[in-house]
Amino acid sequence: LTGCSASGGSGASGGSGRYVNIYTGNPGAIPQNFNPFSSSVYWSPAGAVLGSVYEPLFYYNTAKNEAPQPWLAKSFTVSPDGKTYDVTLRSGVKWQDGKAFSADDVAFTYNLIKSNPALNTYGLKLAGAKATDATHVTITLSQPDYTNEFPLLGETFIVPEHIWKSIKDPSKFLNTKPIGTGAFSFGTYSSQSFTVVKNPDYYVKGEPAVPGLRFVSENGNTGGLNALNAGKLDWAGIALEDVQHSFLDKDTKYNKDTVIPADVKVLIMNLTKAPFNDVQFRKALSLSIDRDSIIKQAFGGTDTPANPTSLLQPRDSAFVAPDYKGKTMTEDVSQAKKILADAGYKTDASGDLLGKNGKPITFNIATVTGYTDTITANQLLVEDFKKLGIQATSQQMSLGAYSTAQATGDFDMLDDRIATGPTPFQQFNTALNSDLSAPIGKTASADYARFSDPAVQKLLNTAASTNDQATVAKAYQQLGTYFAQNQPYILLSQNGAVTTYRDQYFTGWPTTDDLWANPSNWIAQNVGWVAKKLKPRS
Amino acid sequence: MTEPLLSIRDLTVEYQTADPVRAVKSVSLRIDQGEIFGLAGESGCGKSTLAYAVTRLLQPPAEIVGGSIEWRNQDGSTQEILDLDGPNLRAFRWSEISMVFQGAMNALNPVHTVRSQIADIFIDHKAGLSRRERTARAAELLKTVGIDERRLNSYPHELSGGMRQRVMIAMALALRPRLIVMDEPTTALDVVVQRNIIEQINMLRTQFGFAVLFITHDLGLLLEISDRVGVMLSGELVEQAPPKVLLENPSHDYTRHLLRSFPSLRGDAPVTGTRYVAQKGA
Amino acid sequence: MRYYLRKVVFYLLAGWIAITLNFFLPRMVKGNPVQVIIAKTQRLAPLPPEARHALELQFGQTHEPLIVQYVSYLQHIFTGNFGLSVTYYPSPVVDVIGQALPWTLGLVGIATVISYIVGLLFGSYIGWRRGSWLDSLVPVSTFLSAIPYFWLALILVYIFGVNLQWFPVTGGYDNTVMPGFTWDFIGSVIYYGLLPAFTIVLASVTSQVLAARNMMVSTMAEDYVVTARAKGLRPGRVFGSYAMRNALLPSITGFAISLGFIVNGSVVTESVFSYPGVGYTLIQAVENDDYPLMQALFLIITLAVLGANFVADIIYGVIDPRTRIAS
Amino acid sequence: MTTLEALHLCKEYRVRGTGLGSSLLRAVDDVSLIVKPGETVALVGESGSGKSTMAKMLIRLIDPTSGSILLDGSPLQKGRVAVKQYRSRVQMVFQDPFSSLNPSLPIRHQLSRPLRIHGIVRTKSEEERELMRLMDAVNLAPAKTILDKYPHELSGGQRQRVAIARALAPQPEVLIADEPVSMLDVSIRLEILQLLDDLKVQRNLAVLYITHDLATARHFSSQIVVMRTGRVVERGLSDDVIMNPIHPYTQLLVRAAPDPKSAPFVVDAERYRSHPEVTIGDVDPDITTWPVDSHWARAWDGEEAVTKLLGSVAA
Amino acid sequence: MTFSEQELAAPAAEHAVTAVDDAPRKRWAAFRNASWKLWTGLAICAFFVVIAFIAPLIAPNPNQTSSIGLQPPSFAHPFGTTNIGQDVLSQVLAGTTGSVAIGFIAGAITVILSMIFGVGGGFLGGKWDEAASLISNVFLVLPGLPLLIIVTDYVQSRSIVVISIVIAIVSWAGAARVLRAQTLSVRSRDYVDAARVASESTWRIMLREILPNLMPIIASQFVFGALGAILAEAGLSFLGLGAPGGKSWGSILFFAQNAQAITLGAWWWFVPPGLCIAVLGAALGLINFSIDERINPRLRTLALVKRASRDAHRKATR
Ligand SMILES: Nc1ncnc2c1ncn2[C@@H]1O[C@H](COP(=O)(O)OP(=O)(O)OP(=O)(O)O)[C@@H](O)[C@H]1O
Ligand SMILES: Nc1ncnc2c1ncn2[C@@H]1O[C@H](COP(=O)(O)OP(=O)(O)OP(=O)(O)O)[C@@H](O)[C@H]1O
Ligand SMILES: [Mg+2]
Ligand SMILES: [Mg+2]
Repeated sequence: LTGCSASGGSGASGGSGRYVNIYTGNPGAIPQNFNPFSSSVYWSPAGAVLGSVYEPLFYYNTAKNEAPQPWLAKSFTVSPDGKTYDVTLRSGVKWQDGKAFSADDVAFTYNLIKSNPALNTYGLKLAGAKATDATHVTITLSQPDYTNEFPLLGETFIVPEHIWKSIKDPSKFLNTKPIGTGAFSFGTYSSQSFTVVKNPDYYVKGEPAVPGLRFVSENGNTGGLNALNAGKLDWAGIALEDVQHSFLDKDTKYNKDTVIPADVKVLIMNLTKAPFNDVQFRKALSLSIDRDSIIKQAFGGTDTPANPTSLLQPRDSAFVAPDYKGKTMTEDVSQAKKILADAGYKTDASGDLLGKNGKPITFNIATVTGYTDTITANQLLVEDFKKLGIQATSQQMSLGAYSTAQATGDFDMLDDRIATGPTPFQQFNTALNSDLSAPIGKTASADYARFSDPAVQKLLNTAASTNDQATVAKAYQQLGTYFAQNQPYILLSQNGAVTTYRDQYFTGWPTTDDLWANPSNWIAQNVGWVAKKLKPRS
Repeated sequence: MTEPLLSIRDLTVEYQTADPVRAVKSVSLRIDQGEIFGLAGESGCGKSTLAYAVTRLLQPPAEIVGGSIEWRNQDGSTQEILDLDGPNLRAFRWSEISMVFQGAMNALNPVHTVRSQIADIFIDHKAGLSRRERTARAAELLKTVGIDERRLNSYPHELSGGMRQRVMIAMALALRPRLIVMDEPTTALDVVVQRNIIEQINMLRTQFGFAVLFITHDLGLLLEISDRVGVMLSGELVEQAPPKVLLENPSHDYTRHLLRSFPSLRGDAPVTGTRYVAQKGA
Repeated sequence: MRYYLRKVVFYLLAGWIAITLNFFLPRMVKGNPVQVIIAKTQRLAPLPPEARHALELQFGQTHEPLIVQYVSYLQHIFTGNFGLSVTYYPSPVVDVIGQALPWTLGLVGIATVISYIVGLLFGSYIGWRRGSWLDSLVPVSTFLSAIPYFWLALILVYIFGVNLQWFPVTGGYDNTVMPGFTWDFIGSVIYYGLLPAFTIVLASVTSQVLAARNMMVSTMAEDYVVTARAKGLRPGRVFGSYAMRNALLPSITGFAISLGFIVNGSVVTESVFSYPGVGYTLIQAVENDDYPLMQALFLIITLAVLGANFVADIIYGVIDPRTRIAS
Repeated sequence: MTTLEALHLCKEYRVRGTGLGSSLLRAVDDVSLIVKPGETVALVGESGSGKSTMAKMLIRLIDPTSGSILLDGSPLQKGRVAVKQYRSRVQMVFQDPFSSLNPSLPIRHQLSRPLRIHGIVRTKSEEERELMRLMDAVNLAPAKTILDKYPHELSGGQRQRVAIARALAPQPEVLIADEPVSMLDVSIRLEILQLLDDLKVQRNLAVLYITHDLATARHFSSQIVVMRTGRVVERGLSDDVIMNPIHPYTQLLVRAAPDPKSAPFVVDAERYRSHPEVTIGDVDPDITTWPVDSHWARAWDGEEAVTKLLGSVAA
Repeated sequence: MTFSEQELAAPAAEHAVTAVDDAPRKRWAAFRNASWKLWTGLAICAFFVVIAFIAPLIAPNPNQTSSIGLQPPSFAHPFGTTNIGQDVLSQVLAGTTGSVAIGFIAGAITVILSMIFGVGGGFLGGKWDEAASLISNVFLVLPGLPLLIIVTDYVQSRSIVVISIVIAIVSWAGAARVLRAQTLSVRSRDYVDAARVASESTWRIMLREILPNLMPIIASQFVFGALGAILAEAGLSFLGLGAPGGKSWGSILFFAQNAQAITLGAWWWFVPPGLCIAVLGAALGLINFSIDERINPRLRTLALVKRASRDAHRKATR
């Protein structure tokens, strides 16, 4: 049974036939493109097909530091040299077109990525994949890549060989009728919404419990919020200005939210420029910031104070050095002034702080046009820095210009984030790995601050090249301590990612207290993982 | 004395602008059946305003502030034109008094054919006529003024100035009115064309017996064609008399001044004897 | 011949200049789609450095010289091949626009037509009744026509959408209804379109009213209108056939041109109401440095405007006998 | 003093019709004129016959397609300086006093500019004196008040006097007056014409008087040249042409002009037979050799043309 | 929609222009007893201009934040506060400076460009005219708002000045066309020929003879350009494409919209800036309207005629 025949039209009427209405927070018209290898699909409203129709081998709950949960696969082992992954698959799985699923399909998928560099959006170092029997597959890498285990096993969606082998250029394939192994099969499509319907043959008994999902597109946060408040959405991932007032208070019975610290918000400074190359100056800047106000007024009150080590709390608290356990960053303007004075910074008659060159210190804090939270934060930062006698200017650029400035180092200070993976490795790596950086004027892939320190580089290499958890944990701890002492980036807060939902018709979402999964539904695999476990309210 | 067709008494018209202009001041005159009454006077003296008052075409800011205009009906009864209103006024217009404007170029609707503009009159005044009859009448009218009936389908811009003026005259004749007001009907035209049209008007008048209120500032022209001439000076009618009387014995200074101001073409010397000396030869 | 030749040459030239600008302008904008995707993604999830290569391959980023790109761009225009959209990769641009266009044409088009008809009729009537109490509507219209469109939209959304909840405030239709020729769907489209359409009409009707009134007043003093009144024609005929017909001739051109500008005008409209049309798509394209999509949208907008101007030229010739060729 | 000669002037305009293509319109077709000092030549003719075109060519606002203009026997020079010099000797009075004065500039400015440009005056006091003289010459009093006014504050007659004063400012020798009174009220026309005539006498000007009013043409000029559709159809001494019109078109003009003070003129296509003194030819005679006091009329193209032309005249 | 309207207005304006033959003095006289429309318009504009100048004094730091956000109007904050506790009144005052500056700069540039291309082309004629009208016709058909979006995106250092320039650049063409038509008409007036006959230089003819007579139209275009620019900038800012950091009424609306002021019921945040735009816009509209009335007196609205008294008067005099 394929999804095409299922009727989606009556879903709004409620009752047992009601679909879960989901807005993933990715705005805009829905492209009729469900290619699981296209990175623009992943981040588009169509991305929700991944995870609900297509499935990866494992589910990585990035909200918690825990072991991957079996999805299409049951378990895996890594060889000691880190180059070979032996994966045991489930048996009895069927493609939604009725064909049997086997290890060949998995091997095919990885080999497809290997032979089509355009599909390799995660930069996996694949050497090949082979099915050893119907339920076992061996994936080999060209070099150990422990830190990319999440994209390898958790973000690579397995496609059926019998369909994809005949496709000439899989990177340009629109895949308008996706066939996967997921709990939901594809239903109907329009540019404003599409549905997936319960897959009755799903291999986990009792899943899914809901008859289907409807993914709608809203054209932005306001639209999403209105629809949510009107009861037309059950689950929405939207950045809200003031969740309490704009959502929770509107219906105290059913309106709920789950907040997880998703990553850290930082100020990226151009470390090649004075005065940012001076650690004392950075410390002083950091001390001048009233983070409470920023969290409350700019970041909607859902952010949490960051640990000085930048390690996510509470997820990564195990890696925090004892000195910094439970610490947050505080505002202390007089201390900041003292640091500056000790470091030899002077102020002129009008109170402007002078740089080492004797000129008043001024710089731009840039962000992207339309990112209101950071724009607002920048306004607050400008006021904070003024207390030290620094004239900063809040600047907004188009995303294109911003990304170019960021990559080429053409900036003073950016208000941005450091994204994290299931472990802290990715966040340290993108922030501090000077190998990924580039000289000013050249395009850097990460480390936009142009940070460089051989000691840090060594720590990163240590963390990447071993699977020994103790060694890794020690490296993380050292990196965190380094981060806290040198402040190569100025931490603002931990980004509180809000997922809003209404449990009037369905129950079972991860809650702040019970994060059995990451509730952020703009990340494709979370949608499918959570949705198949939702239950209609009886 | 015959009964006057139209008698205007003490008519006063004002333009209610920022500083009000009294364009017509207590003018009294009468027009008899079938006569041509010529109205002369310099530019801006109120001639057109008077004509518009008679046809009740004045629009704000113009206001008739006093006087009366009496119209003698076919049956001999009289009718106050200023009291006409709504449908009565509409029915009165054109069927009793029609009008030919100065610029025929502008008086014809540029987007309709001649036929439809003439037909409109019949549609709204003689509801009974069929389409065919209307066209036939329109053709007949054009013939009366010497224009080929094929011109019915022409748009105004396809006609020459003289032809347009004649179309206007034809239109004015459509309902056989008893008075046609002509406000400078020939000013924009060549003298030769002007002469043609004047002659045409004269001819039609003998044929149909309507009276004409002929307005121009060309006193010479008026003296030639009118039965009686009135001279206006800044809103007042200063003199009215038959042309002969006026020419030989003008009573008002201004009339004398006007008479002096056009030399005779074929007369030996200009009328003014003051500074004017004709220079003959080199 | 010369006259028409000049016109045709002008339109061709204008078209070419516009097409060329369309090509170069987006390219002058800093940033490129790959960088944009990376920046967007990196805010949400770490992206390995190797990913850049995959993305460049996906987006078919070429490093050919501009002039070569320009020539192939021109070729593609004539073959209707606008490439693949970056924003909606790998959907063909033509499909993306094809999906958005009907919404824009439907909403903005119908609203424009309504606002023209209402505005012109009402404006003409005010002009016709000059001196009556209707004149006092003129300053009111001046005020209304100065209200920023989107602000009016916000206020209406606030009142009717958020407070009274009479109308939905975003989207083109109830997205729980599947599109198709069903009453459910059509009804939903109309219901969703009412508020935006009403806003467009309210915001733009006043300038039509003013324009029509002014033209009417000018026309009313024309001799042929006075003649028509002198002829004792019924007021309705004088109004319609003589005064309004002439007064509105210039607006017909304006109307045709504004139809061409529908797509242009839809940008703010659609962004306020999150309407799934061309304007919204354009904003998306700009945000994502989606050259192929931007170019195609510009091309459509420009050609629509050029075409509308051309049609206006022709219409004007047809409805105004003065410009007709005498045979 | 100066004689202005126009020899075989032609002017073709390219007209863009509403239809396809454009065509050439010969607005002036081989027209010659001589205007001598102290003499007025009248150029009359129907509307659109090319009178203004002649005037514009003579004042060098437009260039003739062919033919030549001689000033005191010497041909015209090209270039800005030459044109400026030419215009210090030849000036023009425009038809419409309401549009020939710039509404946004005071009279003083409009009169003093030509004085300055042509170097008539150099100092403020000279300028003042010259302005007074000009105002006096055109009988505008009180000069001081009028100089400070704007055109719209003056009556039509006063404006035309200012326009004449402006034309006189560079102290020209030839004056071209293109329908100088046709836009004025009848009552002031004569005054202006009289003024022009007086000036002509005082300053020994050569005047080209363009009009379609036959009566004033007759009384204010010594010669009349009648134009129709770009061609000269009749020329001669004023009295001869008016009292004795030969060409059917001239006859029509004479008949058409309202003249309540004398007996109506009767058109007769055969008139030329009874006036053997009138030279009749197919082409305009060569006026450089042509005797001053002779009367010439264009031979018409045959019976049909005459019938057509006279057809509109009621029998 | 603001854009297409602006472009549309061009033919209408072309139509309305009938005569400009009025001397400055008469104009001044008319100005003195001008209608209430002109005076109201000027008074409102003057008010906003004054605010624009003194805003930095009375609202020195509109970005000053405080810890209590989204307060409804109170004594301390007559227009309430934003989500980060900024005083809306101060923001509106500061926004006045931005919006007025945009209107003024863009209006001025529009006029300059339309003069160069309209008056220049129309006066010089020939090749110059062909070129100038080609350029303005092309600009006329280029879609304004999208172009604006692209160009503002291109210009990195978007300041209020830059935004105004860009707005003017995409919107001068309609004005130039009207001005060209009018120049052609003025150029063919006799007084221009008369000036030529007086051997005035070309420049002088253009500057002294022609330009002054185009003044009412130019003034009207300035006003119209300013109005259009204020609206266009508001639209751009609303889309998030305005001058970053630059305060204008449009940018306040942008922040309000993004902070979901509507959903949160914070009407005090988005009503005042919009109202300011509308009021200033209406004032400019009124000025424009009275200029139109000057140019074409027929357009004036009439006071109600006192029919009753007139009838009585007529009856009495009969
Ligand atoms: N609409 C108007 N508003 C104000 N005053 C007006 C109006 N129309 C005419 N007038 C004034 O009324 C007076 C008489 O005007 P009218 O048009 O009747 O003169 P006229 O004798 O017909 O002149 P002309 O020979 O130039 O046609 C003039 O002084 C004129 O200025
Ligand atoms: N710039 C031009 N381009 C084309 N044709 C023109 C131009 N100027 C004049 N004409 C034409 O040349 C002919 C002569 O015009 P001109 O103005 O010289 O006549 P006119 O005798 O002065 O007429 P009027 O008595 O009406 O002033 C007319 O047919 C006119 O249409
Ligand atoms: Mg009149
Ligand atoms: Mg002429």
